[in-house]
Amino acid sequence: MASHAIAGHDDGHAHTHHTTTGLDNRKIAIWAFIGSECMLFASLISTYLIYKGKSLVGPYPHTEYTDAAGKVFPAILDIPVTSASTFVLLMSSLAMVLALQAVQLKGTPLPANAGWWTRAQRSSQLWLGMTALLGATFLGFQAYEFTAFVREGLTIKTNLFGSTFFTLTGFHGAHVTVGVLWLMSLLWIDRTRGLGPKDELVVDIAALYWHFVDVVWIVIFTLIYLIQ
Amino acid sequence: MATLAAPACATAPASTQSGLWSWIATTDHKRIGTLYLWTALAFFLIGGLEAALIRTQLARPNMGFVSAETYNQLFTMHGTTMVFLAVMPLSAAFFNYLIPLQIGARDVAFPRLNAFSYWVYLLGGIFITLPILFQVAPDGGWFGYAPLTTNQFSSGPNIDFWVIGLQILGVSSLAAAFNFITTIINLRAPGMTLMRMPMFTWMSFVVQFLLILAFPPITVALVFLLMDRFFGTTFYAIAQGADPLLWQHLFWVFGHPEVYILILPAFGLVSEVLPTFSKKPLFGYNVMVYSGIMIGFLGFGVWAHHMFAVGMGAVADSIFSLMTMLIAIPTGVKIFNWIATMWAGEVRFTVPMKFAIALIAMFTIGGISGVMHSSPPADLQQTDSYFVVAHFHYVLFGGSIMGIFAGIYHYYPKITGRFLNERLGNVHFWLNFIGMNLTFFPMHFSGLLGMPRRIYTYDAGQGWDLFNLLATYGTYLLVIATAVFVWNFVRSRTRGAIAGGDPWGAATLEWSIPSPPPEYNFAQIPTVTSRYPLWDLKDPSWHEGEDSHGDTGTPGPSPLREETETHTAKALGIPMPYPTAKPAFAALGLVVMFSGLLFLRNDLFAVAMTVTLGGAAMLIGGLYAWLTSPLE
Amino acid sequence: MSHDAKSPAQAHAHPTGATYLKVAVILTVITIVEVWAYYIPALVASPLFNPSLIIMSAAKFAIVVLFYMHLKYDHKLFKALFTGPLIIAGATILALLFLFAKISL
Amino acid sequence: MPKLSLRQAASTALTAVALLALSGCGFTEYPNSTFNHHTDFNTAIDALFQRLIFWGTIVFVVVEAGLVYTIIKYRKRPGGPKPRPIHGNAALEITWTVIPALILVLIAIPTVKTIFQTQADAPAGALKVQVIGHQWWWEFRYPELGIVTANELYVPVGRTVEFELTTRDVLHSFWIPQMGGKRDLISNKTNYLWFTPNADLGTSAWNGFCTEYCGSSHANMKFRLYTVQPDEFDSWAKHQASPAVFSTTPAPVTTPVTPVAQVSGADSTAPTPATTIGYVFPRERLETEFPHVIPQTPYPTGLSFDDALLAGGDPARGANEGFMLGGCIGCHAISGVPGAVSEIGPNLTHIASRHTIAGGLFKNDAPTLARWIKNARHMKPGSLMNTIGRGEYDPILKTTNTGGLDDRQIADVVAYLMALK
Ligand code: HEA
Ligand code: HEA
Ligand code: HEC
Ligand code: CUA
Ligand SMILES: [Cu+2]
Repeated sequence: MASHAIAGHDDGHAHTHHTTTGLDNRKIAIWAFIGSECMLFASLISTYLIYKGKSLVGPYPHTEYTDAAGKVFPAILDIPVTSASTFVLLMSSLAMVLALQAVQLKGTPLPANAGWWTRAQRSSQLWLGMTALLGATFLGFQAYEFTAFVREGLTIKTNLFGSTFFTLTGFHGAHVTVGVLWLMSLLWIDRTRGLGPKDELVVDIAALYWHFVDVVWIVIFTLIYLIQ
Repeated sequence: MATLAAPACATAPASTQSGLWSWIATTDHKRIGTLYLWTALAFFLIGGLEAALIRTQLARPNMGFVSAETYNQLFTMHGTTMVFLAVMPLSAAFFNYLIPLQIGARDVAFPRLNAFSYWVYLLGGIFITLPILFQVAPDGGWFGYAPLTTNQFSSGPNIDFWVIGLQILGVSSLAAAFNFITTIINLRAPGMTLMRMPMFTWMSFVVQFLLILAFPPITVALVFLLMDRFFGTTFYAIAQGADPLLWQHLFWVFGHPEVYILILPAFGLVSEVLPTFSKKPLFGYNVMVYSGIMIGFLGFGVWAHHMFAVGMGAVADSIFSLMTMLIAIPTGVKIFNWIATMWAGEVRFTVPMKFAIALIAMFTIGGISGVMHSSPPADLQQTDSYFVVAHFHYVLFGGSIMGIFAGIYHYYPKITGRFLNERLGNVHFWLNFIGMNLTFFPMHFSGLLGMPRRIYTYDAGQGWDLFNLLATYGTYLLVIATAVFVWNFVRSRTRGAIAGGDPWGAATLEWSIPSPPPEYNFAQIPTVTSRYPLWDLKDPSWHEGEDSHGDTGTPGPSPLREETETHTAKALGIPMPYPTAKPAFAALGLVVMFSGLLFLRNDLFAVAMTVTLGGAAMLIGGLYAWLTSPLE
Repeated sequence: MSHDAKSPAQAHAHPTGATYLKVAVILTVITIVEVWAYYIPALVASPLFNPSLIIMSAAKFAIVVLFYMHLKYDHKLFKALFTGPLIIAGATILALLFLFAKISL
Repeated sequence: MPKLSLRQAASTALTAVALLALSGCGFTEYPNSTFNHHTDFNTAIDALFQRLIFWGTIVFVVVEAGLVYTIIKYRKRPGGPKPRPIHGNAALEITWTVIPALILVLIAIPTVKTIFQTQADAPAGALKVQVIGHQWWWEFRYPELGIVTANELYVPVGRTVEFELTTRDVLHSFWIPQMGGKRDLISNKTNYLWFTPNADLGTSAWNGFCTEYCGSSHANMKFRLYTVQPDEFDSWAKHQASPAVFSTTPAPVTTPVTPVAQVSGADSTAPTPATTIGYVFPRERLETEFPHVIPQTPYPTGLSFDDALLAGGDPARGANEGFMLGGCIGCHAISGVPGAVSEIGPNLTHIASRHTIAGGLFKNDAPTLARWIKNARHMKPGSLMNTIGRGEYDPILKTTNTGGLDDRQIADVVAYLMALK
């Protein structure tokens, strides 16, 4: 039942009714939603940057900090780990776009001499699963990062950096989490009933969301991690 | 409320559904619009009652009518209620009711999301309003400046209700905005090009974009405050080096666009009323559209004019000052175009028309004082004084409320099938008009004569006594005026004169169908060939001798047909969305989820978790059930 | 714009899997350059470090949006729905950074 | 619609007339008017504001007159002409875009000029005053003169005074309407504001207000400004900078309260208190010429004090016993009294030379002080000074005070405070 609805008869008259632009309601709504999210992340990122360098006590992101008791806190950001997780998220976007393509291509006959790559491109389950997996990996990295920071003495209460950092990346992580759950439910539908070209839109919308979450990370990675 | 379901129009057949449950489960944009209207009017009365108490306390120097603490709760809740629970939802009532009708659609794009928006609004509104009965209402002012609103300085639950309540209300506004953007882009009838849309729909369209862009910053600001209050983060913690201006900027990045969210729907409504009662098309339609867009766009670049006293520096002050002044230009164009609409027309002084004319007259006063604020050195004498209070009540009451009343008198016949009583309407109008000027005009003086705002008491002999007394008398007139209106509004439901489909001789699609409209709106989706389809239909020669500007369509018979009969959707074979209470259930879940936080104040961690997770489960369950069941 | 009966998917040729792969390679390369630059103290000290990092990240942003989100190929309505808010969001960030003296005119 | 036009004509006339009247208006009737200019700052602002009013009035008259004319001329009449379906007129629309734009240019140019003029650095030689906001009172310090006082400011006419504004807690805003615009006090930030009272300004008293909402007693966070002649200022400053005037030989110790002896002469290193009293704004002049600066707040009901005790208050006992027992020393500084250095509450060194207390909420006299000390929170909503009277109900802690001072002890403390000239 779930699959039936999500894939076809969601809110919105698109499938049964004529629309002015010929576009689906849901796709318009998701783009408007993404526009709104731009402002959400703009506010969060601005806050981080505004408070950058204003923390009274450490740990600090890029520099060492020695507290009153002489305890030394190294610069806290772990660029190698985050670079890896950034790469993982980028690749998940590739997987996502291939998943969409796979759904679109379903049903078109495979050329007889199709190689493994051509075949692989037809497997929506492979790519949906891959995207979700990469997303989950990213979350794993984040969980590791957060716990490491807490261990090193940075919590959300410690200083302005801690509050802004955890909130900004936490908001992003929450978006990724929603995305992973969304992808998993698509995967489930695909496995139970199969997604085909008629479901293109449903996958497209999830994909738009997923890519947006990815581009936000692109910005965060540069502004928060790399720029000092 | 259930009586509302029974149509008052003698010509309309009995509605297919009635009873309380049918309202809870409704997905019909018209019924949701009606719910918004009633609820928002109720909140308007509450906000007005708070204002009346405020004014009573200020009637004379050193009054002891209410305590300082109560007073502070009163003005905070008055501002919050009027802005978030009265004027915005009153506008939303019209978005809901009118937009689909004006663009020739059967419903909004996402009917159930629409119901969800309403229920979140209602429950969020109750959540934020109830505490005043227990003297624990929010008391940080409607813009809740940090650090006053942090735990350190407001350790009671008062501000908790405010932070959580606004967060909840934001969800409602955002969900509705996505819905209407999609609706307007995508559900227009054939031939209803963007530049043929009625001006109300256009202004609403602009407002939806303001909503989706202005609410995220306040959401973020509130999340920070919420986390500071409940989880010990440091966003506004002074001891940790926080900068209180962060809150102010984030708030006003929202707050200024918000004031245009409050005014543009009213502008749209009077742009419907004025042409109708002048028997003339709207003057300069295109320019009216562009100026609306300009106002919305510029509105994002002026926020810091609320902060001229914080010491931003001369450069920033200058930039924001100039940007603010710019807004006067597109707004002025609107004012002049409205006057030009009536020029050479046939002006009929019906009640809605009077309110519309009053908007022009009164908003201009507020706009001019706005321009006086926009000059920072002058504003240093005005800010946080009663001069500002005068400014914003002239734009809000003289603008938004006048426009909304114009809309209510204009559309009541469409909504109920009956007219509001004209005599009572006139009494309401004149008391309202005189009352508002008596209330708010003296505030210009008390402000310039040095009276700060948000003071619960003042000494005699400061030169303010007379102005305060006048303002209080004015408020009592407004109370009477409002009571007359309420009486009229309730009474006319059953006793008003019967109105036909097009009682005013208006030009747009919503008037081409019966009043009240049948559940399916249009038996046949109309085809539109001009901006004034109904005038084309009724008097094809109406635009003879016109100049070349207007989109009055292609010559030849109008394809539009007036619908005079009401059927059931079933009889016509029109699929309608199933009624469902799932959105209401999900909305309840959302509110329960957020309220869980309240228990953290008393360190009831387990209770908080239980309530929050319970609410989240309701929300997710409701959403899941709703998304997985077919719409129609 | 109204009554564009064709569905966007059919209206425009979609890129193929190969394009997507190419895009991924470009994204990876830019990321590697970014991280590499981070570890060269001379570069970090240079006044061009921040601008170039921002440009690189903007490039990645644009590539993902145009190709993976198909904005390049899709209905122009979506472009408007995305770029409008993006411009306002970007301008807001800049204005805030200016107001908090993080950047100057 | 003749009614409407009448109303509007009336309000037009009202604006013009009233504004004119107010701007030149009497001092006593509108003692906080922003239209007067007694400083360079206010003169600059007012010039700008007059221009705004001028253009505002013109726009107002044009719009309202046009509106009224239109609705009267084109009201529906039997046999009237058929409305003409005019859709717009480019030339007209451009006109009413351009004209407002031009008006705005005429406003914008002086605006920007005035912004830069009023926000420039203060001229050299300005008198520096630190303004420190507290929930709900004002601390004023003259760092160059070594003065710390509260709620009442003295500045000499003809000399620029530069305020350095900070806050100890939430945001406040500093405003003396007759002197010029306001400036906020922002946590973790220092703001500046300066103006020069006109040299020909007589010795006068002005009201000041907190204009940023700051909690329960925001309305009660007022202050006074006295613009005085330079010699008066010097006299005042010299006296204020000296330690407390009150000096007794240590009173015979009647109660075994330990820190008693420290109050006065006991500490030989303490600077000698001034013997002559410096200039203070004469109370009689306030009453006759500046009644608006005299607080009128009535005593709250339910707070009683046996005023007869006040006559018998013993200042020495108040200093040695009451001030210690009451815990006053924990919050209040009195220069010259060792240990009394806390900055939580207002500095009381010369409390008796002030005309008001508690953020300008009350007159400073013995009956008021007595009640204040007995139950400040009853006198002033939310006050951060705790309830001291024994058996008094503390409205914030919601408990009855079992310790503290009885009325007689309070009378002693009051006598002491009244001696701190
Ligand atoms: C409906 C809501 C609404 C609207 C439409 C406006 C419109 C405007 N507002 Fe107002 N404003 C508020 C609601 C609104 N405001 C509120 C609620 C506050 C206070 C919040 C708080 O502190 O609690 C506030 C506060 C406020 C301030 C901050 C004051 C302070 O706290 O110090 C400023 C400063 O610039 C300002 C300016 C303006 C301007 C320039 C306009 C312009 O858009 C007005 C433009 C219109 C006209 C000018 C009239 C028509 C034009 C002509 C006829 C053309 C010719 C005119 C000229 C050449 C002048 N407003
Ligand atoms: C749309 C917004 C809106 C509207 C319509 C109003 C309407 C009114 N407002 Fe205000 N107001 C604000 C928005 C609004 N306000 C805001 C944002 C603030 C700032 C808050 C802050 O500082 O934080 C403010 C602040 C504010 C103050 C300043 C308080 C202070 O600074 O200390 C005052 C003082 O007079 C005031 C008065 C009034 C009055 C008399 C009305 C009247 O017009 C009200 C008229 C309505 C009625 C009179 C209804 C009466 C009905 C009844 C009493 C019930 C009758 C019952 C039945 C018939 C069943 N408002
Ligand atoms: C907990 C701290 C505290 C204690 C203890 C305390 N005070 Fe205060 N006092 C304050 C504060 C804070 C104010 C300012 C209150 C306001 O104006 O809102 C104040 C104000 C005053 C004032 C008014 C001063 C002015 O210029 O406005 C007087 C007089 C005063 N206190 C006397 C006393 C005496 C006498 C005692 C002891 C018997 C005492 N205080 C104990 C904190 C304290
Ligand atoms: Cu301090 Cu208001
Ligand atoms: Cu504004």
